[in-house]
Amino acid sequence: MDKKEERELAQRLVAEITALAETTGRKLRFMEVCGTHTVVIFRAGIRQLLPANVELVSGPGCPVCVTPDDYMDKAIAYAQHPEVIITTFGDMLKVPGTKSSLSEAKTNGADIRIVYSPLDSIQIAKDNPDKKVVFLAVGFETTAPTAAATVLAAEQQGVKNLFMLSAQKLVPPVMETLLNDAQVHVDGFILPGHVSVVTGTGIYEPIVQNYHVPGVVTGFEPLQILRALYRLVKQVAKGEAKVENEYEDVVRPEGNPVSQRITDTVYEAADTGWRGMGIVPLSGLKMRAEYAAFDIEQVMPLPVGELPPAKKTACRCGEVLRGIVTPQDCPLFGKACVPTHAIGPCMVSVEGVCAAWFKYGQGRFEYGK
Amino acid sequence: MDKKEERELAQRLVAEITALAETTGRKLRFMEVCGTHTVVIFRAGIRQLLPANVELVSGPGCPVCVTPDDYMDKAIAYAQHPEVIITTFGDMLKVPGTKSSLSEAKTNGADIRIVYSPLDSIQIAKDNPDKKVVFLAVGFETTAPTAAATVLAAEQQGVKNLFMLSAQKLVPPVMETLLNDAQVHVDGFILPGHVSVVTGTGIYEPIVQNYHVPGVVTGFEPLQILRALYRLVKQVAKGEAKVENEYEDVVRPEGNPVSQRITDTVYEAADTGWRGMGIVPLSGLKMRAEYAAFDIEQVMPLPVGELPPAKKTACRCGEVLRGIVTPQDCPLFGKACVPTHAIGPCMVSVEGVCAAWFKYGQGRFEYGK
Amino acid sequence: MVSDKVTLAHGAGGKMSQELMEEVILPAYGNPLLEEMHDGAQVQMSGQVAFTTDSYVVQPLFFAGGNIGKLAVCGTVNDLAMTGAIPRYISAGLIIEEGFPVKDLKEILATMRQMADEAGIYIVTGDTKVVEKGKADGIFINTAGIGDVIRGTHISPKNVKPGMKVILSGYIGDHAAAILAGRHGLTLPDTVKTDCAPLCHMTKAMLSAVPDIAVLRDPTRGGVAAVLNEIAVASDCGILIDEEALPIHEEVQGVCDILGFDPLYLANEGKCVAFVPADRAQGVVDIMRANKYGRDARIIGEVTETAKGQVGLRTAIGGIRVVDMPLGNLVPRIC
Amino acid sequence: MVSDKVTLAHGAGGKMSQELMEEVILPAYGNPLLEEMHDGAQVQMSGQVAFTTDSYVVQPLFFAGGNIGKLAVCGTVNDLAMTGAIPRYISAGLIIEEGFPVKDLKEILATMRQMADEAGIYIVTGDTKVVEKGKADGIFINTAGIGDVIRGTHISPKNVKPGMKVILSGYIGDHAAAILAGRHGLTLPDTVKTDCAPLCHMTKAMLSAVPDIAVLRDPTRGGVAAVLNEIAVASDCGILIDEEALPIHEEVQGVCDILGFDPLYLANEGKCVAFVPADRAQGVVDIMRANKYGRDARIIGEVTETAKGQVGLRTAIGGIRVVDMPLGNLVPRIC
Amino acid sequence: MCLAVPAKVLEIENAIGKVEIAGVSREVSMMLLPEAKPGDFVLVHAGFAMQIVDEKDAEETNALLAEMKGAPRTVGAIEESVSHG
Amino acid sequence: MCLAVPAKVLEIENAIGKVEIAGVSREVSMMLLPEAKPGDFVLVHAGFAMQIVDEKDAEETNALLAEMKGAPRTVGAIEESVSHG
Ligand code: SF4
Ligand code: SF4
Ligand SMILES: [Mg+2]
Ligand SMILES: [Mg+2]
Ligand SMILES: [Mg+2]
Ligand SMILES: [Mg+2]
Ligand SMILES: [Mg+2]
Ligand SMILES: [Mg+2]
Ligand SMILES: [Mg+2]
Ligand SMILES: [Mg+2]
Ligand SMILES: [Mg+2]
Ligand SMILES: [Mg+2]
Repeated sequence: MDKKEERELAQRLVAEITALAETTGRKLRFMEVCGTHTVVIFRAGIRQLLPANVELVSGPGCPVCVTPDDYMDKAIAYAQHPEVIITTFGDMLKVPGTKSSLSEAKTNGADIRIVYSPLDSIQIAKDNPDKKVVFLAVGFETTAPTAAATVLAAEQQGVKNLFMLSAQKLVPPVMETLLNDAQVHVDGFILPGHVSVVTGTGIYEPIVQNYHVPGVVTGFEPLQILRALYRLVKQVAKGEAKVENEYEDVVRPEGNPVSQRITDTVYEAADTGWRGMGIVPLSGLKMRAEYAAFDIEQVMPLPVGELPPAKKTACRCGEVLRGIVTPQDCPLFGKACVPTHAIGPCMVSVEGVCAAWFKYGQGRFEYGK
Repeated sequence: MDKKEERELAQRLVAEITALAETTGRKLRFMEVCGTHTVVIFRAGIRQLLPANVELVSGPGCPVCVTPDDYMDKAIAYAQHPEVIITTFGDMLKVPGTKSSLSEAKTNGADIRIVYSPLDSIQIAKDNPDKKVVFLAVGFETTAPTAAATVLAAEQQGVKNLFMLSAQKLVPPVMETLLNDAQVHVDGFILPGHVSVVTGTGIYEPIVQNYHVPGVVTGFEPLQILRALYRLVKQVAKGEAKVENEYEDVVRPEGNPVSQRITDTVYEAADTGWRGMGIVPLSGLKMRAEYAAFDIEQVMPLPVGELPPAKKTACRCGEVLRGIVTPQDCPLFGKACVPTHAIGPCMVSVEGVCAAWFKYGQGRFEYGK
Repeated sequence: MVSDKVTLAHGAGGKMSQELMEEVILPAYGNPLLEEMHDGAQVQMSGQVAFTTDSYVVQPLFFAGGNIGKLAVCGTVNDLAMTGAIPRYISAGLIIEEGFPVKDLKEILATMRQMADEAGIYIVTGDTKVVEKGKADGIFINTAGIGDVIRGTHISPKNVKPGMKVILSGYIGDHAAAILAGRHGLTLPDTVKTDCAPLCHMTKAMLSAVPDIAVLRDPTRGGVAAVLNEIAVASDCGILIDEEALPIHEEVQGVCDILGFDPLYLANEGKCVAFVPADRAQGVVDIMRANKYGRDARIIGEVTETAKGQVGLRTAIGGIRVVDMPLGNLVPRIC
Repeated sequence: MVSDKVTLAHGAGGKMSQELMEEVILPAYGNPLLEEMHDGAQVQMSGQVAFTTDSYVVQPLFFAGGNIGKLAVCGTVNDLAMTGAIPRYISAGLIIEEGFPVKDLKEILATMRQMADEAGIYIVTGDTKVVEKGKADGIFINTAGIGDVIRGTHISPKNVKPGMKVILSGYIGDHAAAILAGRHGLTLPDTVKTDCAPLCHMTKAMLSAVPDIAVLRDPTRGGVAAVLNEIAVASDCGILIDEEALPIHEEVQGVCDILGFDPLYLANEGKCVAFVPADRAQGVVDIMRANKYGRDARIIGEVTETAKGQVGLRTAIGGIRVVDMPLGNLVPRIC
Repeated sequence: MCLAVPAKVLEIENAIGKVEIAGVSREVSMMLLPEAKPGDFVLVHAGFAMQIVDEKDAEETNALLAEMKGAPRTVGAIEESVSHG
Repeated sequence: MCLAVPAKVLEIENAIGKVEIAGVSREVSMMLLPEAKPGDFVLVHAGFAMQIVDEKDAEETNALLAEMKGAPRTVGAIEESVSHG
């Protein structure tokens, strides 16, 4: 398909979505769970192409955004320890904790290295035998096996100074939490493509069935998203609720069993806190007792009282992440809270909903109106 | 005395020296043992003022110059150790060892700090608890008590990561060695003023008596040196040999007993090597067994084979230091060997004889001919 | 006589400094106007003079297609060119970390000379400082430059008006890709290298033919996105560009996909963006295409009345999104 | 909106850079010619133009009587003045280490502005780079400057001839003493501080009255010794100075005695050495003395036919010794 | 959520694969995808190969187009076209 | 050999003396010279006070001058003047 054909197909899909949505006679709300989908939707200008009665809301699929303050505070406290080198994905650098951020700690001299892969931490650990290298293991089902594999590789190579500070999260439990939330209304889910690469499509079936809400797994091309939306509108129009897969070239029904097994070797499910949603039962991963030697919190617990008390701001990230309010409903959006001086993580992360709204001009941009 | 009076007195002294020297009917050779005297003699242009038959030769009184290669090699080897911080007087920085210098090690990343006082090393040790701080303890009787006092202060303050790499030297034994050397001819000594502040004047008596060679302790003003020369010429003219003191305002016959005692607490006399003179019996200081915990060579001996084998160059420092040849007799002087690219330590040290000859233009300068 | 590493003494203003000057620096820069140990150079100028400076702190110092010295000369040459001037003379201030290999220094200086020759300028005055090990990052280079403003031109964002075309001289992001790839374990094919080049001959041809070019700008730090945003704000107009018109090498897009970067934000060191009245736009493109550094020049968008102070991009599938100012430095992301 | 520390993002060319520029840098430098976010400034010049650059890497950044910003402006102003020019415009290239306090930056920039005002120049173009923590030493500043060469003057060591007098504008070593004292635990009385000052008004007066001044030189790194040696070599003459004529503050001599330095090798930042035909020498001294930075000007020696390329010093007791080029950097000695 | 890109496997040694994405090559771990072979396209995330990517199916797009063809603006029509296609 | 300078002791506390040399002050250790008191001049080497400096004796110079006076160019004459002085 050349670009022209792509554009024509996109126009065609938009026309179909518009027509189908009209037949429902009501406003439809679809949630993209994955932050990468959020960004593509904004970057490609998809919202502007959709009819007024098809609304897209963003969900809790930005790993940076859902990571609560206390994790950031812990990460910062470890970063400030003279014996620690932090390795992290670039995403985490500016996420605010209660009082500070990793970026600020780095400016003040903390040794924080940005890595492309958790595996890079192993080489850093080897190069710095007198330091403790702590990888900030955040992410969803896609990323968890990479951290787990890194632990196994370190173990195999006899590297004893590499540790994890883990805050991995799982998608299905939080989807259920949202569906149980009376404030949240969703007519269907654009399901996360890369999470599904690892998990497979089966994990969404119970939710889709129990709550009778359509779900379509898809990829990250604008056309793939339009195709998923077409399928969702169609299911709604037909009164159906099933899991469809518009990303069949990489998403298999069974996912990636090796990844699942490796994650399972190192981690086990545990209750964990999500920003704005509190503790969600069995929605996170914690290191198994067998791997305690790689868990920085067990090897070198932070002294009690080292973490600052929780702060109060007008930031509505918690609600934004549940799709209850849009960034524009936040009194700080675009005023006190802008990407250069973000107040909440939703404005910090590239995938953050507030950042996407701001960056791609939602509510402040004249073109395309 | 104002400057004019000083100049007149200087002229007067020169006249007397010239007259007295003439009465001896022969060439007179006086040795200034102390390198600081050497520098003052050159800086003040004293050689040019003296009559042709009064020759000044420089002795082994530059602590940097007499320090043999193997000490420098050791210092460099310690400097290269990642756990070591070297503290040193600035003088040592460029002294060549067999293959390299501290300056070169520093350029390549060794942590070498220049201090004004050995005591500064204590603060550096406190600031770097995970490092071993090694002070390069070189110098003569004047400097030895400052290193010894630093050891005692570190002990008292419980500082356990400060160490000495000691190569202190004593003046009287090497004077005797020179006098026993058939190649060396000296009609009298300008005795080191600041060494004498610590030792007192008595230590020179046996030498002056036994070898019937005059000696005058003096200070570091050009006039003081001229006065000492006047006294020396006068002793020769009269056939006398005694110790005189032209630096009575700070040099007491008994010296500084506290300094002597403190040196004696930490150090004991030992045979030691001098550049160009080999091992001179009991001419150096080594740390007493009680202070072995402060001796880096005992605490962390260098692995055998870490020192390079001795090198051979045409450098005649050894003879220069004994006053047997002048720098101009060295084939490298002013050609391959210049202060920016020194071959021997006598060209490196500010007090080095070759450096003084070169810097102050001896043999290459048109003024004053 | 100079050793194989730069030492503190080489920067202390004495004999060693002199040796470094005489054996390394003067032979590299050598030209009739170069101040020899004086306090400054004297040159003949007259009329409107452009004056600019930049410091270069790139890491790694050597990268595919160039080194810090190439950047230091081309960057300042290009800044002069972008103000509408013909670059004439530049200065070179070196800040060197103790222990820096003299061999590398020589290579950097040789590249500077080569670029100066290509640009038709002289390095006429300089300065060398050496700082202690650990107090710099190998070498930093500052260059300042002066040039003669081409008569009849008046480059200013205030001259940008709705309807003008935005021209880009070629493929974007090559320089940043060459720099960033190695830093993150990516290997690029030999064909991808810094685009660093002196653009002054091309801009001179452009301005001589079309003096009413409103603005020239080299999209360095912050990339095309930064330049467009600055001009949108300064001119109080909107700018709308076309995603499909942007020339991006496949490999550069690959680096962006892997590390999560947007090519619009990647630095270029041999590109320029021109704002040109619509009726002269194709003529300017043709002139640029005749120059080796403008072979892939094209119109990428236009200035609009609406969306004042903002930059929009028409996406491949027909949507429009904001292209915002870059926020900070680029770090690789997983999300 | 700018935070209290400088961050990498402030140097990345995006929004944060813009904020630093708008909230910190422009307010400090602010003048009608200052390029605002452009690639360079445009200024009017004509005739013979002097062009110079220097980088400043001093530690500590703040010292008795000044800071690095004061040096950065005065140093370049003085280099222009020494070439016989009236300084007009300078550039400012900042290389800042991540984490540097914005408060200190503001103070440094304010000092730069103040010195520029005193010198009668404008800071018209600049650049700011931020490097990672540990990759620099707080802040480095490069300035480059341009100025109009005063008509009828021709400063060159080649004009130095035997019989000319050597004039020094005042006390030597104050700057180095102020910098070095603190580094080695010495406390100076308040009266001893850097001599850093813009000398351009004084040199303008000197050159206007006596255009045949052969050489002006500011004895910075390497001190008076370096300057005299350079000129002795370049002019192929000898230079003989008189120890007793050298003005040295007692405290500066004290610092030298303690640390084993020679004041002839200490850096000055507000002094000049002039080589003047004998019959005009007293006239030049008188003009200098009328200026606040030349109040202690005096003749310190003369140019000789003998001892070509060498510098001699007549000692207080009547001997003569060589004053050699400095070798490297000054370190305290015990011997 | 999880950036990932498709890349071609050039070679594999000791569970380290050299992969190429648009001419850009990198080493990635094959630990999570032991079944991949040189020549395969794989999806890469955070330095790991995560899944084999099937050849893009042109038929798939044709099916979609067919599904939408002749179904202008009504659900029924689309349904129909699907059942026809 | 051993650079040393005379300095005036301003104050002493815990064997640390504050000394002044030509207006320049520094802390030095008094460990090697416990007998020194504020007001004394001391010789300082490598951060330690080493000895008390006596007041410069003008008489000393006068004695030397006397020793040399009236003794033009002969040893005998100088000798004489000394024995006279
Ligand atoms: S705009 Fe900022 S403060 Fe408001 S919800 Fe978003 S991140 Fe929080
Ligand atoms: S001139 Fe150099 S090589 Fe010769 S004796 Fe002196 S130091 Fe050694
Ligand atoms: Mg995903
Ligand atoms: Mg002595
Ligand atoms: Mg100068
Ligand atoms: Mg610039
Ligand atoms: Mg630039
Ligand atoms: Mg300079
Ligand atoms: Mg530019
Ligand atoms: Mg200069
Ligand atoms: Mg200068
Ligand atoms: Mg710039």
